[in-house]
Amino acid sequence: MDHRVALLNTVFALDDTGCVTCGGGERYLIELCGLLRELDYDPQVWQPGTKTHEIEGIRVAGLPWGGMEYGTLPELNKQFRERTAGYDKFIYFVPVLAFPHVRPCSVVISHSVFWDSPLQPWTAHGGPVREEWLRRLHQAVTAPDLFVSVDTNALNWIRALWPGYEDRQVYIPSFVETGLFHPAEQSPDRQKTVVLFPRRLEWNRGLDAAKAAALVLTQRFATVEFHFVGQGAGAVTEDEMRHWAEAHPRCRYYWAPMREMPEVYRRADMVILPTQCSEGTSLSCLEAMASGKAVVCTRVGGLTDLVIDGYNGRLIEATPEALIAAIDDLFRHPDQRARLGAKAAETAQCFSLKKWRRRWAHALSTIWGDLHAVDPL
Amino acid sequence: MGSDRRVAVLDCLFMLDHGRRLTYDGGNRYLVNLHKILVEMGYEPHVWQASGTTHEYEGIRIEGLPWGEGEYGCQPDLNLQFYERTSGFDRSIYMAPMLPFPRVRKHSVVISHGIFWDFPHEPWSSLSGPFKQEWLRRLHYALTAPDLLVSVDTNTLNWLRATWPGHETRQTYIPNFVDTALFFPGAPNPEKLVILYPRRLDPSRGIDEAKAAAEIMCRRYSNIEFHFVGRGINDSIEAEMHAWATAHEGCRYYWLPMHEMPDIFRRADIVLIPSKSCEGTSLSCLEAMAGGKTVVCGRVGGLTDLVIDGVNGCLTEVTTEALVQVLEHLVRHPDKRRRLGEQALETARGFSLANWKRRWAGALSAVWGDAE
Amino acid sequence: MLLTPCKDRRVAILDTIFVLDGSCRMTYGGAERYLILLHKLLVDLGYEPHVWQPGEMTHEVEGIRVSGLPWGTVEYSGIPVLNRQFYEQTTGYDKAIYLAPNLAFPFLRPRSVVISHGIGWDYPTHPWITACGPFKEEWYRRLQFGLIAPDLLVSVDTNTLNWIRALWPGYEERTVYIPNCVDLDAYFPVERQREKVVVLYPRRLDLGRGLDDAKIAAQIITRRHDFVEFHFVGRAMEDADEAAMHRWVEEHPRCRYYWVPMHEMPAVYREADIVLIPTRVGEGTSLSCLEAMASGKAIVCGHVGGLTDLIIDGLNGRLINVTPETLTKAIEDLILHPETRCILGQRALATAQAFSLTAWKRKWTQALRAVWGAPGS
Amino acid sequence: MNVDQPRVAILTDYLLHPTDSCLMLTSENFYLLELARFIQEELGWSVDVFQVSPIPERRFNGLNVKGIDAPPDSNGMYQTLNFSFFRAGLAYDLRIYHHWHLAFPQVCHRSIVISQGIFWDSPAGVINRQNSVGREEWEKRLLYAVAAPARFVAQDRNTVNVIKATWPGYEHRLLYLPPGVDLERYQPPASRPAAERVRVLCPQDFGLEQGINEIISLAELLVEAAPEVELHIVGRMREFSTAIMLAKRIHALENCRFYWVPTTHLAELYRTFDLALLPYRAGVGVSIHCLRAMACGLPIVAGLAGGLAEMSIDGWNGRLVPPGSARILLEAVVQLARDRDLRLRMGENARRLAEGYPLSAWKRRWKDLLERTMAAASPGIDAGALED
Repeated sequence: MDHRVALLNTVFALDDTGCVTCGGGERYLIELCGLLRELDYDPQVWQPGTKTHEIEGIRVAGLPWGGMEYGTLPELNKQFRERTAGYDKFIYFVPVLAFPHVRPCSVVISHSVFWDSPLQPWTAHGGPVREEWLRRLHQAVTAPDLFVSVDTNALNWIRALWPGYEDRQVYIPSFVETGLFHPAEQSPDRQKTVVLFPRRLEWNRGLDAAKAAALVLTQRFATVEFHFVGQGAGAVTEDEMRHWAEAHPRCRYYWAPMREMPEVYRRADMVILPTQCSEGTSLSCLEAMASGKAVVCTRVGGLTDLVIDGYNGRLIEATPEALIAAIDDLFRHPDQRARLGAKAAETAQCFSLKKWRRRWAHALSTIWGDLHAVDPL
Repeated sequence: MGSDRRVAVLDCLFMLDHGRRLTYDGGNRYLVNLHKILVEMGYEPHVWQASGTTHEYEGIRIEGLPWGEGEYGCQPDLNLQFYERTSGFDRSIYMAPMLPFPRVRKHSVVISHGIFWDFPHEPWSSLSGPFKQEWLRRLHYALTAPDLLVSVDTNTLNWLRATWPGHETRQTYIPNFVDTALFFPGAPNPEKLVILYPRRLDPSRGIDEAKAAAEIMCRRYSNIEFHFVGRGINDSIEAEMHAWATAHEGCRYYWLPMHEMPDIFRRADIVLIPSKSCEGTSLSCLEAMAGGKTVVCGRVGGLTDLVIDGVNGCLTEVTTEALVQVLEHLVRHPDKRRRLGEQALETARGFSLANWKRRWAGALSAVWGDAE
Repeated sequence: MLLTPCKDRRVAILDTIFVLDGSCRMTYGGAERYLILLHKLLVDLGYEPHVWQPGEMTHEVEGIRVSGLPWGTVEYSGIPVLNRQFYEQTTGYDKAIYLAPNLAFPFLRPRSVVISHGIGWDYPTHPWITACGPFKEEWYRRLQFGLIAPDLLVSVDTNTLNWIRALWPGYEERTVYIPNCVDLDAYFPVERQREKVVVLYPRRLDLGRGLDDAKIAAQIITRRHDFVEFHFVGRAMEDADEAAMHRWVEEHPRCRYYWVPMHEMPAVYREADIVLIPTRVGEGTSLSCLEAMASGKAIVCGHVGGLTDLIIDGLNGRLINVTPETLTKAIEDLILHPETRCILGQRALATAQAFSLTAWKRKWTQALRAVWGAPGS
Repeated sequence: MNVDQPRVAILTDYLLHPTDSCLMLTSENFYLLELARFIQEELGWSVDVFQVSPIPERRFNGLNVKGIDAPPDSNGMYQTLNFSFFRAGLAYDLRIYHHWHLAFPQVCHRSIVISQGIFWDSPAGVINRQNSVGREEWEKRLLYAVAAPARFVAQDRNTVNVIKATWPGYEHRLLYLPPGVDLERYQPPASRPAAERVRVLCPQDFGLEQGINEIISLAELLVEAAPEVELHIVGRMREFSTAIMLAKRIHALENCRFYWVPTTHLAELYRTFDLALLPYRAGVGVSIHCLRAMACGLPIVAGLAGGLAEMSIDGWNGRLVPPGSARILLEAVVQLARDRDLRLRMGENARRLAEGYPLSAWKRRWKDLLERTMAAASPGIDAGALED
C-alpha cells in the first residue's frame, strides 16, 4: 500500500520571517498532517507558489497556479493533478480547489459556508455568472468520495439545494486542545471584567460590532475592559487599531503568539465572537469554551453547532445592539457567566483534539481502508 | 446507392379522410406533379400520410400511417412509423417542413412551402421561453438534417441563412409553377370591371382587408364587381361570407372545383393576393399572372419573388387604405393595367411546369446522383 | 423597520389549516400548538388577534376566532388566492402574521411577520427540488419573496437563516432566530430502575422522519437484545399507513404501536429510556426533541435542519446521518451503556432549561416590539 | 439483517412481464439473472429483485421478484418506482440499480448503479422528445445517478466516453466492468461443414432500435440477391399481440423465421449458425447476444451503435456497418454468405475476441466490487463520540 497522501492547500500564511502565522486554517492543516503521520500516512502538501518550504516538519511544495475563475483555481488543480500522478490518496483542503478534477479516493474539506456574505461576488451576482459558480461548487461538493464539513451548516445548506448526496458527507467539527485550553484554577481578578475579542481584525469577524459595544459599555460600566487580541490584514490595520485603542479608555489592543493564547483566554471573563458571516465551528469559540468562559456568539454558520443559547453561552443576532445587550446582561450576572462558562467547558470536551482525530481516522478509513484502494480494471 | 428505384414520400395531410372537405390547397397539386416527375425520372414513389386507411388519388396510391399526438407542431410518431416502414428504401421525400423530426433517412429531401410562422395567430409564433426554443430546435433539425432542403421561395432561405447560417450548400430554391396550358389569357367581362380574390377565407390571406376594400370600392364605383372565390375552413365561415356578399351590392361569393378556376381567372381584370403572412411563391398568384392579369399582392413571403412593384404587378402593404388606393389607381388607369398584365404574363412563362420539372430533376440528381 | 406606534391593537393572522371544517376537530400537530401559544402571547401583550384559514366556516376553538377564506389552488407550493383574500379581508389591519412563508406571496400587509418552521424542501423527491429551469426559478422566486419580503422573518432554527444568508445574503437585519420551546412543567424526568429498556419513536409515521430506518433498527435490535422494547407513538397521514403499522408491530415481538392525545405524551416520554428523532429531512427545532430533552432522555437525532441547534453530538445526545446502520449503532451504544444514557439525559435536561416557554415569550415580545413598537403606546 | 449473509436488493424495470409470469428475454435481463445467480450461489448472499408490476411477490428462478406498481411518468422517468424502492431498499445491506434511468431522483446509501449503455442516442428516444427544460432535467438526473451512488458501473467504453465528454470531472466515479461470457458453454462446433444454405442468426430483444424492420427488408432483398441465405430472428416479444403481428409479416417471407428457445438451449442453437446479424441502431450497451454469438465462433454484422462498436472490428471479426439501411446490410451479409473462408476466418477471430471477456473475469470483478462496497463503513456516525 502506498502511504503517501497528496494534499492541496490554498496557501500557508507566512509572516515576514518566513514563519507560519497560525490562523485557524494553518492549525487545522498542521494537525491534520500530524494525524495522517500518526495513522502511518505520509502527507505531502502543495500550494500555489514557487518555493518549497518546510513547515513544522511538513514539506510544502509550490505549484504554478494561473488565475482564479469563478472562485476556483483550475490551473492549480490541473498542476496538482499532474504532479501527483503517482499518488492514490488525496485531500483538497477547501472546496474551491476540487474543480475541475478530483482524483479517486479524494477528500474535500469545507471550513465554512464562506459565500454567505453580501460582499462575496458569487452570491451578489445573478444570472449566468452565479449559475456557473454554483455549477462548479456543485461539482466540487459531489465529485469527491468524501466531503468533510466542519459544521452542519454547510451540509444542511447543500442538502436544501442539492439533496441526495448525504451518504458521502460527514460532519467533523473543529477541535480544541483541552490540555492547553482549560479553565483557570483561580477565579480572575474581581476588580475588573475583561471582555475578550480574540479574532482577526476583520469586518466579517464582527470587529465593528465589537468596537461599537466597547464604546458603549466602557462608558456604561467603569470596571469593564475590552481586549482586542488578533492580527490585522496588514500593518496599517493593526496601527489603526492601536490608535483606536489608545484613544479609548479601557480598550486594549495587542496580539499574542499562539502559545500565550490559553493564558489570554484564562484572563478574560467573557469572550465575544460577533461574527457577521463565513464562519465554521470556530477554533476561537472552542478555545474560549474550553477555557470555561461565557461566550457571546452570533447565530452564524457553524457557531450554532457549538453554542446553545442560554445553556452553554449566548447566541445572538448579528447586530451591535444585541451584542451590547448580551454583554450587559452577562456583566450584571456573574453567576450566569459562571454557569454558562462551566457548561461551555463541559461542551468543549466533546470537541477535544482526541475526538477530532478519532473522527477523522474513522472517516478516512471509510474511503482509504485497505479494501478501498483504487478499483482495478 | 443501389439499383432500387423506390422513393418513400411522407405527406402530412394530403387528403383529410375524416372531414371529407377538400380545400384545394396547393399541397395536393404539388404532390401530384412531383409524383409525375418522379415517375418520369424512373423512380417508384410510394406515398404515406397520416390516415387510418389506404386510398387512391389521381392514380396515386396513398397508404395510411398512425400519427400519434402532435407535439410542438411536429408529428413524431408519424415520422417514426414512416421510418420503420421504409427501412428498405434508399430515398425519401418529406413534403412539409416539420415532418423530418425526429429522425430522417439517408438521402432525404424536405420541402418548405414558405415561412408559416410569421403570423401572430400561428400557435408557434407567439410562444416564448422553452416551448418556443423547443419548437425552433425541431424546426432546425427538420430543415437541416435532410440532405436537401427545397424551398419554394427565397424568403425561407434568407431567413434560414440569417438564423442558422452555414447550411446553404444543402439548400435550393425551386419556385412554384403554373401550368400555362391551363392558365392563359382570355377576354374579361366588357361591362364590369371584375376584381377577383381567389384565396381561402383566412385572416392571414387578408380576407378582412379585402372585404373592407370591396365595400369602399363598390360604394365609389358602380361598374365594379368583387368576386370572392374560395373555401373557408368550416361551414360557418362560408355561411357568414355568403351573408356578407348578399348584403353588399357588387360583391359575390362562391367557390368552384379546381378545373373551373382557369376560367374564373380569365374573367377577371384585377386579381387580389393580399396575403399578410404564411406565403410562399403562391400558386394563385402565378395562375393570375399566367392569365395576364394585374395582380395586387401583399409584400410578404415568396410573393416578392414573383412580383416587382410597378413592373409586373403591384406590391402593397395589406391595409384597407392601401388596397383601396392601389385598386383605385388601377381602375382609373386601364393602360397601366394592361401593361402590368402583359409583363405578368411574360413573367409567368418563366415559372412554367417544364421549368419546374427541370429544376426538380436537377436537384434530385444532385442529391441522389442517379437520375436516368 | 417601522417603529411608528399604532393605536390599532388588532393583529391579522393567516394560517393554513387550524381547525377542520365540519368537525371542529383540531389536529394537534406542532403548527397548531404554535398558533395557540402565539395567540395566547398576543392576547397577553394586549393585542387582539384574529385568525384566518382556508375554509368556509367560522370557528371558535380554545378561545381563538378562526374565519374561513376561499383558497383557490396551490401554485408553486404557495396559495396565492388565499393570500389575496386575506389581504382584501384585512385592509383595516396594520399588523399581520403569516404562519408559513408560502402564505406570504404575493401580497403583504405592512408590518407583517412571517414564521419559518424549518427547511422543508431538502430532499430529492420534493416536488420542486425535482423541477428544473424556469419552473424551479419561479418556485425559488416565490420562496424568496415569502422569506425576505415581510418586515420580520422569525425562524425556529438557525439553519433556515444560514441557508438564506448563503443564498441571498443581505437580509439578516430582518430576520430573527426564536427557537421552539418546551413546557418544563408538563415534561420532566423521573427516577426509575428497571430491567427493560424502552426506545421511543414519538413522531409522525413518515419516511422523512426516519420511520423506515427506525423500524429496521427495531427489528435488528429486538432480535439481538431481549430486554429492549420499541414504542412507535404517532399518527400517519393516511389511515392505511396506520393500519400497516399495526400489522407490522404484530409481526415483530416487543415492538408496539399506538398513539395518545397530546396531554398524555409527557407520560409516554417519561416511560422511555431512549428517544429517537431520526429525521432525514425537513426539520426545525423539533418539539418532540425538546420534549424528550425536558424529559431527561438520551436522544438520537439526525444531523438535519434545526436539530443541530438543540443537540451537540456526544454532549447532550447523538447526532447521526440517518441510515438503518448508523441508527442501529447509535441505539445499541446507548443500550449497552446505561451510564452514558444517564449523562446524556441529564445534560439534555439541562439544555432544555434554555428552551423554556418564558424564554420563548421574551424573545417573541422583543421581536414584535421591534416591528410593531410597544403595544398600546 | 443477518450479519453473516448480506442481503442485496436489485431494482430493474421489467425482469418478468408485469402480469404474465414470463421472463422478458432481453440482454439486460440475462445479465441480471447471471449476476443474481452469481451473488446467491458463489458469494452466498441473498438477492431480491424489485420491478414494475402490480403483483407484490413472485418466485422466479430461485429469486424473489417483488412488484412495485409504478409505471413511468410522462417524461419517461420512474420517480415513484425509485422512491418506493428507496424505502424498501433500506432493509437491505446493499442495493443495485440495474438501469441508469432508475437511479433518480434518489439513491440509497451503499448503492451500485449499473449502466446498460447510452440509452438516449436515438432521435426517437424519450429525451429527444422533451423541451429544453425537460432535457435539462434529464441531464441533471443522469448526472445525479453517476455522482451519488457508491459506484457507477459502465459495461462498455462508449458509456465511459460519453460520461467523460458530458460531465468532465466525474470519471473517477465510474467503474468499467465489461460483461463476461461462459466460454465453456458457448463454444464453436467442432467443424462447420460446407452447406448449401447460409444460416444467419438475428438475436433480438425487440427494442425500438434493434433494426427489426431492416432485417425484414433485408429478407425481401435477399430473395433475389442471395436466395441461399436464411434469417432466423431469435427472441421473444413483450406483448403477445405484437408478436403475432410480427409473426404474420415474417410468415410471408420464405427465407425468414421467427422463434425463441429457452436459455439452456441457446448455446447449442447458436453453434448451428454461420453468422450473426445485429443491425442495432442505438440505445445499446454491450450485447450479451453479441458476445455469445462470437464465443460460438460466428462472425458478426453489427450496427455502429453504442457498445457494439467495442465488440466488432470491421473486416476482422465481422462487419461494422452504419445502421438504418437494409441495402448496406445486404452488401455485408452477401459478402460473408458468398465467401466461406472469410466467414470461417472472421469466426475464429470473433471467438478470439470473445475469449477476452471470460465469465471468470467478470465474476472476479463483481466479487471485488461487491465486497468493497459491502465493507465500506458508513461515515455517518461518529463511532467514538461517547468515549472520553
